[in-house]
Amino acid sequence: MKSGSSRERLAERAAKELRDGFYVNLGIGIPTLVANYVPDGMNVILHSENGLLGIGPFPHDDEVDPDLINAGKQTITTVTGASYFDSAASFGMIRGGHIDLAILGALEVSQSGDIANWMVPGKMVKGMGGAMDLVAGAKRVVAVMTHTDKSGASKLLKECELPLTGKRCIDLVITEKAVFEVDKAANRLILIELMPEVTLEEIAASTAADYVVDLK
Amino acid sequence: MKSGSSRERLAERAAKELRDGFYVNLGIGIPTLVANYVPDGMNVILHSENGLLGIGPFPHDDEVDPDLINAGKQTITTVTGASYFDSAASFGMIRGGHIDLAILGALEVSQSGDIANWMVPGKMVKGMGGAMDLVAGAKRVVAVMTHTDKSGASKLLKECELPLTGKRCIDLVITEKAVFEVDKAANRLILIELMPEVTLEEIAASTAADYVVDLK
Amino acid sequence: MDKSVASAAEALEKAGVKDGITLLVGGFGLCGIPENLILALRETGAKDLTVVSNNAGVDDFGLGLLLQTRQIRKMVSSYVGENKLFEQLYLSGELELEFVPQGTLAERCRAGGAGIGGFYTPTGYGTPVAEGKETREIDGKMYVLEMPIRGDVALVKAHTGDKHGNLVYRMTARNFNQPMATAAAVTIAEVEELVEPGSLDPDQIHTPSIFVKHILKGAHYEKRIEQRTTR
Amino acid sequence: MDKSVASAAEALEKAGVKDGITLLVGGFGLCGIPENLILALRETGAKDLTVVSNNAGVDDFGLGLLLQTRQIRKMVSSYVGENKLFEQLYLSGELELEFVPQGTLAERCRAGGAGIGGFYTPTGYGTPVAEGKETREIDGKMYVLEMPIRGDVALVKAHTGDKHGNLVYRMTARNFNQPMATAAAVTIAEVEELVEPGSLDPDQIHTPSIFVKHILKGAHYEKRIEQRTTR
Repeated sequence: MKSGSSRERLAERAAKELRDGFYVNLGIGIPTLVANYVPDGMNVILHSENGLLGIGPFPHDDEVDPDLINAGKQTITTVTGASYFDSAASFGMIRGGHIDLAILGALEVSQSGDIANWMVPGKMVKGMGGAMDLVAGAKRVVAVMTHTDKSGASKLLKECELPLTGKRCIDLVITEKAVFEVDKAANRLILIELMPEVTLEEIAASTAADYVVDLK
Repeated sequence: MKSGSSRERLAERAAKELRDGFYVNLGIGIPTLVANYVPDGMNVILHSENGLLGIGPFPHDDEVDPDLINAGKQTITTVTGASYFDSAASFGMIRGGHIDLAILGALEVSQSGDIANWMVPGKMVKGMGGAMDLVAGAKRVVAVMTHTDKSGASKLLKECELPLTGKRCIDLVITEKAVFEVDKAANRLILIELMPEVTLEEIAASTAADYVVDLK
Repeated sequence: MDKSVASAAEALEKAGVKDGITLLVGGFGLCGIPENLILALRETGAKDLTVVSNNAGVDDFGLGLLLQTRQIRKMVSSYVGENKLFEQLYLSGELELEFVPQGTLAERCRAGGAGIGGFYTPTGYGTPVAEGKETREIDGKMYVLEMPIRGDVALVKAHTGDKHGNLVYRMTARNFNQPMATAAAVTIAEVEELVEPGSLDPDQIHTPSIFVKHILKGAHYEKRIEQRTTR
Repeated sequence: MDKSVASAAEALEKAGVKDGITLLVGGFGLCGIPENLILALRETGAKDLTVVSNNAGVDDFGLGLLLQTRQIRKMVSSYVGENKLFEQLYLSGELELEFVPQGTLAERCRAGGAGIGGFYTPTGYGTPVAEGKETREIDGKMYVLEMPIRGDVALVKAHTGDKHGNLVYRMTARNFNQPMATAAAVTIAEVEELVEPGSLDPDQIHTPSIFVKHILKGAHYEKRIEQRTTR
């Protein structure tokens, strides 16, 4: 997972959740890379919660503008048809269910779709930023994360142990080993894809959450 | 009161409530006439709840624009420094206490500052429009009305009899006979001015609300 | 991402307009109303409609046209004083009516669009509007709990729009169009000028494209004036 | 109605800035922050301040300058990750901190400006943010009651303003400046360009003059970039 290629593979898989015409919010880190895998000919408009629809590529040196940044505070550009708005309006879009898809990182996801991604144990809490609004508001929320933590413990849990970012809000989890749908009603995950060369046994050994297998 | 001059006198008196730098909302009817009595050199910006700050005079024939109307649906113009906004933003200004002064007509006002001005007995109810928001939200609310109804009954009451537009929200009442402050805490009016040639006896005979006299 | 459609009729069909739906219709009086969409809605014959609109048009223009054809079952408005047919239909029981204070109506639409589950407003406390509603004292002031409004379809009118659905309004024609554009499952915008994406200044877009599903250039605008007042 | 003042210092004095007040400070990261007002605030020496701002600046710029001088007693923010001094002051107990989800922070300011007594948001339900707050099920979904934020003074930054106080922001520098401008007893706006009333298109004003009490042209803008990222 630390290697660039593993991160890229996750981003590439996450990009398959995009649909033509979607308005999408991409979180910081791996989710940001998803923008590089939008299929040719597909129109996807990227939302930045600090007040922009229509994120473009990073600027050339001579295009850098301090008034134009994304939610990760990076300098950016815009695409044709972009619009700016204030933070209250921006989170109105999010909370009101107008964002078709949010993709974000996670520390833990539970089998009922709870997510924890803002308080790291033993570290100073930096704040939740816009994450709580995004998981509560976007029409569909996809978590992208490593399957296990550094000690090898599952990050897919029956119940999250860390303080939550949101309850029952994750629809899909993508890890370097597999892809799971969240069956909120049944309170379990559904294993729908294995990454190349990953076995069902490996998933069983590394997954604490309840899940059923329904490979597609 | 039916005569133009009586209406004008009421408007002229109401205009004395204006202060330099005030943002003001004027209701339909006599309150609209107040705009004609803004003292020279005083800056007052008029708010129209359909989405405008900076109402100007009625247009010349060749200036009429169907996209530019006031809350009474009359064609208008704007003054220098005007701005347009949507209805939610407009009533945010009102509800948020940013309008320094609202002047509006009334059917009844009670001694605790209740006002009734949207349901006329025996008539089809047309709706409250923005009146309930204005009386609840403006920093200071002045009612301008005839002292008595057509049958001679007082419109200044202990308790309103008609359905209310707002509770405890009127600060000052101006009639063709007198001016009253509303002492909400004491639940009574304070008679502060008599109009020319009106006597205290005449007020006593035509006023149902409790009031004390403290002429200024 | 071209959201433009050729006609108001096509937009209404794509939006799935049918009997019994709730429509949010922008405008204040006759200012900023979606004239072409209202005419096309009349042609669809869709009936039993609930229409949320600040006003109800006049007898022979705007929403008054849909009263003539008896397509509206219920109006949610703040003021309906300009419409005589309205009164007849209401008194005969053919038309339901819910009065909502103008600011509460705008805020309920905004709340519907912004995912707010309910809000406390001082407006209407102690009046017939608050009857049956929860009230609450907050910091010594009394408030009424009001709930969001969402529509199946919103019909809004802007002056200029691009094919992505970005909208710019003109003068006081903005009014309810802006909050209503955010508050429906499907929003259709009609504009006087339809331009290519990139033509509008991104800093100056009133309604971002995310809220608009279909956009059309209106075939004809009458822009009738209710109270022509001159000096 | 000329609301312009000659300097940030004059504006702060007229606004009655003093120890213990609550300030709303616009900006996202270092983008769109009122640089000149923050510098002038440092010079006033006002302390025990509660500052509502999405972020806390960096160690040597923006609100970080007021952390250096220990003028801030409490921050209300959604994210403070860019500031090392912040962490020290917090851990030593010199600084209080209230985390508010970014969207809830923006909406609470908007509510403060728009006279909303409280609102129900789905954000934060079931998380530490909801602890001690009223929750409620509305139409099958769970919500948390959040209360409005109002400040004694708001410090905002726009790109252009006129002497009446009308403001136009530029690009993503709009962010919290717009809702915060509405939510204080006194709002001071600093701008890069101060123009005569009538210079701005009335259709394109982001913050109408009614919200702004004092306006000034900033003496100097550094507009520092936190993450200069190029391709």
